[in-house]
Amino acid sequence: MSERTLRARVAQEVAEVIATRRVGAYQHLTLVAPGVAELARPGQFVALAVGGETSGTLLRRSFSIHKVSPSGTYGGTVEIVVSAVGVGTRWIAERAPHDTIDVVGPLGKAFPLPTSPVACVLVGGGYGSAPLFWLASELRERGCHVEMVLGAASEDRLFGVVEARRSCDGVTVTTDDGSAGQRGWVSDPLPEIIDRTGAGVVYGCGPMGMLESITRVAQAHGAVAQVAVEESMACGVGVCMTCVMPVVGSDGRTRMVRSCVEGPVFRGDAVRWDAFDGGHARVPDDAVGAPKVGGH
Amino acid sequence: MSERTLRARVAQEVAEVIATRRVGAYQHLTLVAPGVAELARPGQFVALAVGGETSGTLLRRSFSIHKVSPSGTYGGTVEIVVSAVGVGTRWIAERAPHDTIDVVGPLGKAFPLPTSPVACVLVGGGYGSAPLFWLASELRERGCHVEMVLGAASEDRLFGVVEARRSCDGVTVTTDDGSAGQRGWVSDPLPEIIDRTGAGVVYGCGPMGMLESITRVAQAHGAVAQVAVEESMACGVGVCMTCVMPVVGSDGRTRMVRSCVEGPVFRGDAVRWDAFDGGHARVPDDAVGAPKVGGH
Amino acid sequence: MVDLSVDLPVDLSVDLSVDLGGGRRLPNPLMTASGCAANGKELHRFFDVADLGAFVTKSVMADPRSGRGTPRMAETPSGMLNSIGLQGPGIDAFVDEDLPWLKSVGARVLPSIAGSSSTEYAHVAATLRESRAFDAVVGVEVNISCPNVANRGLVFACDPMASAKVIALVREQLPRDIPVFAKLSPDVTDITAIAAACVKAGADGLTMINTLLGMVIDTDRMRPQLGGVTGGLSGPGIRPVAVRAVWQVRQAMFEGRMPTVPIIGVGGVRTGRDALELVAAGASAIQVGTAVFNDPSAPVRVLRELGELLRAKGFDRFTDAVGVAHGR
Amino acid sequence: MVDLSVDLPVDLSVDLSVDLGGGRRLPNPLMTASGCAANGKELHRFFDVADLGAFVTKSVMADPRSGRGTPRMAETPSGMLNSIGLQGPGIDAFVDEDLPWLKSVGARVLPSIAGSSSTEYAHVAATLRESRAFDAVVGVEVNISCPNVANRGLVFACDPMASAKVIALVREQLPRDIPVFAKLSPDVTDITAIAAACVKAGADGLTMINTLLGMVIDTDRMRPQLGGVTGGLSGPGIRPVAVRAVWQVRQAMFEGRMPTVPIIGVGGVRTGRDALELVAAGASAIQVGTAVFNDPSAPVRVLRELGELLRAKGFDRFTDAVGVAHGR
Ligand SMILES: Cc1cc2nc3c(=O)[nH]c(=O)nc-3n(C[C@H](O)[C@H](O)[C@H](O)COP(=O)(O)OP(=O)(O)OC[C@H]3O[C@@H](n4cnc5c(N)ncnc54)[C@H](O)[C@@H]3O)c2cc1C
Ligand SMILES: Cc1cc2nc3c(=O)[nH]c(=O)nc-3n(C[C@H](O)[C@H](O)[C@H](O)COP(=O)(O)OP(=O)(O)OC[C@H]3O[C@@H](n4cnc5c(N)ncnc54)[C@H](O)[C@@H]3O)c2cc1C
Ligand SMILES: Cc1cc2nc3c(=O)[nH]c(=O)nc-3n(C[C@H](O)[C@H](O)[C@H](O)COP(=O)(O)O)c2cc1C
Ligand SMILES: Cc1cc2nc3c(=O)[nH]c(=O)nc-3n(C[C@H](O)[C@H](O)[C@H](O)COP(=O)(O)O)c2cc1C
Ligand code: FES
Ligand code: FES
Repeated sequence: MSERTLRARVAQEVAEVIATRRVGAYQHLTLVAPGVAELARPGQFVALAVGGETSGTLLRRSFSIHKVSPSGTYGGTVEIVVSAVGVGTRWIAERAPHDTIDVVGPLGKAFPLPTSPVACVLVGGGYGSAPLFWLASELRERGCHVEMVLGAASEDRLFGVVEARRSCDGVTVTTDDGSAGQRGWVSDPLPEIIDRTGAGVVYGCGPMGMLESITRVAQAHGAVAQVAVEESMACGVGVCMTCVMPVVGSDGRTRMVRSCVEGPVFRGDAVRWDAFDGGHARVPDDAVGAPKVGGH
Repeated sequence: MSERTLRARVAQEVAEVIATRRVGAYQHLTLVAPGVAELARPGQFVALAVGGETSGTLLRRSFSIHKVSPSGTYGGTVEIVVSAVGVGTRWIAERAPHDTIDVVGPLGKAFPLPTSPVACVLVGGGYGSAPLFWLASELRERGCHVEMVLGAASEDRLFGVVEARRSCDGVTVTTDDGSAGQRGWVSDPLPEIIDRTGAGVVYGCGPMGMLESITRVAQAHGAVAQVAVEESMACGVGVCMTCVMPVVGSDGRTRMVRSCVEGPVFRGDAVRWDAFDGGHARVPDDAVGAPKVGGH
Repeated sequence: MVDLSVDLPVDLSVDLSVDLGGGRRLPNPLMTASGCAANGKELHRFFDVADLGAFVTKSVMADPRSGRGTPRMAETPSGMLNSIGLQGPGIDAFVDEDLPWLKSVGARVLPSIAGSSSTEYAHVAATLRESRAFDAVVGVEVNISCPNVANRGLVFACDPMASAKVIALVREQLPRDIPVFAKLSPDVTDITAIAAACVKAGADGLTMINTLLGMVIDTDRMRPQLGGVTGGLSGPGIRPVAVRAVWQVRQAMFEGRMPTVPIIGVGGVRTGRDALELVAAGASAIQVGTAVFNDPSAPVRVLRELGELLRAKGFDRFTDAVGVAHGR
Repeated sequence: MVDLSVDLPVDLSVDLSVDLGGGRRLPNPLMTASGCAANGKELHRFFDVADLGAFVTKSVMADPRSGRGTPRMAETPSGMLNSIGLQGPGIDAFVDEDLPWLKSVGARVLPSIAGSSSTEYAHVAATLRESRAFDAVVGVEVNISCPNVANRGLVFACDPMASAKVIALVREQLPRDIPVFAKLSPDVTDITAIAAACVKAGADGLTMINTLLGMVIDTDRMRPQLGGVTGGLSGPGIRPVAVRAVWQVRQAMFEGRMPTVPIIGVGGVRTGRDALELVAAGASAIQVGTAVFNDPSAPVRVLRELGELLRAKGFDRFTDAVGVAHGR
């Protein structure tokens, strides 16, 4: 891991919720967090504490940063998009304006930006699209042609279709049930888009299975995939070693690397997709320090 | 314990907070809890769950019932007066209108009412006065002459002085620092009041030390003390045996009895005050089943 | 009594019944935990105690006991510490009053017995056997987590020999069709060794786990918060220890390292999901303890939730879910 | 780095320094817990790691280790379960990179070492001793809660003999002025026996406690949630077990059943009040582990809160509060 990443600055602040609204199946929150807002880059995330003084829920929950406004009426704000799936996300989604939440961020590595104005395709599954609009703007500022593919199980689980049309040069929508856009997966239209635009980079954010297929399609069509993963994290700041996954390093060797500090964005072709299986990730036998017979 | 008490009905309901306001050092909450309201009698208490889904605070907190309105715009309501001293009481005191709290009650035995219209003195220390106004009304309905003594460390910790003047035939106020009423303790004016009114019963609610001195004064002046105690309770419903204290039974023998079901109201002269010391209560050597040498 | 009939019975499409030995089938696997439900009357105000698979009573000893002084409890994160000191009426009052009352409301009873010597356990068991309401008894739970007066006050359950002796003596006192459950402490280096010793001595089943030995300091007074200095830690915070204990002992049975007997799981169960964890680890019945202090109707709520979960997962019979997490 | 200087230093009217042996005085008793703070760089973004009494590094073994597959954690009520499998760079990389970095920022370091055989422990200790940044080391913590490959995978800390052998070998490798701390597991029948065996074998101090063995079942998949099946339970939920362990061992020292050595308390500390509990029970230093995942600056916050509490209670010196709850 580079010295730079580790020494990257990070803020911890008690953020006031200044807006919260329902967007389809999600809750979109705006938090006053000037320290985070000032430092963040697209692809980074924040980790939020759950519950108040009586909380038995100790671990923070991670959310991609959807948008930052480094200054404004309230000071800098950070926006996130929350899918309420369990006790922590429910608590966060229920916060009302003026409630406070303890925020740590920005965390992790941002999406790397191309140094020349290549075409890019941004693929988001469900709330996975949240960090992509900001990325799209930055790419277009650099002169990149940007297209977006948004996919979800059904229309209510799509996020940001309108915003996508505003911030990109082309938008394709897929849903599993055909309730919006074309029926199918994001990987279906992807080959055509890469080929047509001559895209050099495909950025992806969404479930693991989707990231794997994006990587495969990108590779097959001559593009580099940059994917933001979502592993279970206890600390989010690099100290607990729970969020690891097998990734091939520049020396060609596989290591169990921390997705919170060396990710969440990885080159798709560096991820050992073969080791993932139903929510588990094995340690590949050829990984550095892999257990010998008997295991550890 | 009598069969009647145990079979007394009790409700468990998710109560909406419909009003909450600051009263001196306390928070006065009104909860919609028709089941509790219908059954409650003065001296009984409610046990409230703390925190929501994320709560690591498992045990309920107990509060004397200040007032009930068995029916009204919202259905029956129950009022309590909360002194925020720790994590649980802080959480409860912070609830806003429309928030909900899980309530179990009414619990414990009520103040026994005299069968003839004797004069009574009601003594409340701090928020301990909360259940006494309701008691005062019931006593006056039965033709009793009712006087009240309210005491606290300072003026802001007195509760219900105005209400007392409305519901009683005489009110005396004491504060430790003299910030309201006469400087001193509730036990100072008590002898004179008992003697003047010829009171047959002194009802007390407040800290243990106060209840002990009320008992002593009442005994010395020919009155019976009925005191509502406040022991640390894990369950409030009689199943855990944590809230016990040494009390002399009708057979003259001391037992460790549960203050949540056999109390919280006890005859003052039945309580083994000699066993209490700085928040601890010893098992008196003559108690039924007291440990032999070596202890259990 | 609060009318719970709208919420009950649990969905009938799942067969919740379970046989814990003695040839009696319990209608469902939910029980109270000893010491967390008194002897029935109190909770009967909240739900019908006969709706439970069995009602487990507070551990009873030979003589009346006052228990310890107070404070007897301290709240801890997601749990509590207690030191009651086995306050109780003694076995004679228990068989004269508590057991007949439980029988009168139709409850199936799993009395918990205790002693400070193995002969005291045997005496309590014998008194129980002779009692007029004994036909309400579906099994006896032996709480071997009491200090053994003969052995420097160490609890029986910390020593395989001492545990075995108690179990053997109790087993002798009771008819063969009354299963005996040894209730184990987690505070041991190897719980499978104690479990195996108890089964070898005649235990027909095991209850796991009792509380963990813990302590809280009152930082205002800078002294132990409990009158009894140390106490027993219980509640959701310890559930992972209970799941592990049940798993380890069930694993030992699967591997043939000890005979297979039913396990009653207890420790930190607050919801149907929590109960299912213990079941999947190998428990054939579930006790709800500390959660009752949070929600007096927790045992029947957990039963309902467990039934719903099993149905949602496609189980036809509760017993099919017992131990399924092994070998997955 | 976030500027914490407004909050620090702790009130100077309390002398927080403490001597844990080896003649070095630490400026204060607060430490990270092994495995909950990596090797320093990550937390240095939140506070100056040199502000701590000592920085305890992740247990390091001889060779690089990948650790276990995932999931490696499960959240539990007021705690968590982990099964990392001692992932790490190996001792050579540790002494080449991590230790020099910690030295460069002025941290006092308490490296934690591990092994799957006693000779591996000794090798790791020897490599440490030879390292160029060894002068940053103020002591060595020996994590004896690893599975002992020679002994059916049972952890060293469950057996007094195995523990003693490791400690004796490690002690031999290190200069006398480097105190050796044995880190004990609570998963034993009698922790005072293990503690005494370690001290007899040469441990200059004890760290208590490591995690409790626990398990969580994923009820969606009906299988163990962790890749490693069982894991270590930590966090506020287990604090009463840590307080009890420290109390029992300190009590054994007071009663002369073993020599008096400093105890480092760890387990569930989240606030200054929590730290004070362990101190009053007998701990001369405090480590903050899982609470760091909730609040990355927890160790310095706890230090500040502890200092404020001690002052409010009228203590002039931290060391005067150590063990005060005994005999009250
Ligand atoms: C880098 C990153 C970015 C994310 N961005 C978003 C986002 O923008 N919007 C959004 O809705 N969600 C996002 N997630 C997922 C979100 O963090 C989880 O849904 C959330 O932690 C679940 O918590 P819970 O208490 O609701 O669920 P529970 O299932 O009760 O959580 C139990 C434990 O498992 C962990 N956990 C469960 N699911 C996940 C998951 N999918 N990823 C990581 N940890 C998990 C929790 O953190 C917690 O420790 C992101 C996760 C990561 C790692
Ligand atoms: C019958 C009865 C009636 C009461 N009536 C009132 C009332 O009308 N208004 C009011 O403000 N308070 C009342 N109390 C006291 C109130 O229950 C406690 O202040 C409250 O439980 C403290 O909880 P906490 O989380 O804020 O404090 P913490 O100190 O954090 O509580 C920790 C634990 O100790 C217990 N505990 C602490 N202090 C007390 C106490 N004084 N009594 C019982 N348990 C305690 C708590 O229940 C909890 O389990 C009453 C108590 C009893 C038993
Ligand atoms: C207040 C209290 C009293 C208890 N008394 C007994 C007892 O008398 N006999 C016994 O075997 N277990 C007793 N226990 C232990 C419980 O039965 C149970 O094993 C333990 O609390 C773990 O389950 P839980 O987390 O669901 O409470 C008691 C527990 C508590 C909290
Ligand atoms: C994720 C994680 C990793 C840990 N790794 C180690 C380790 O490598 N060596 C060790 O001695 N203890 C390790 N521990 C145990 C802690 O150092 C500590 O003893 C335990 O977690 C109890 O303290 P806590 O409740 O403050 O976390 C680890 C704990 C956690 C949660
Ligand atoms: S989440 Fe802790 S190291 Fe990544
Ligand atoms: S509080 Fe549980 S018995 Fe009284």
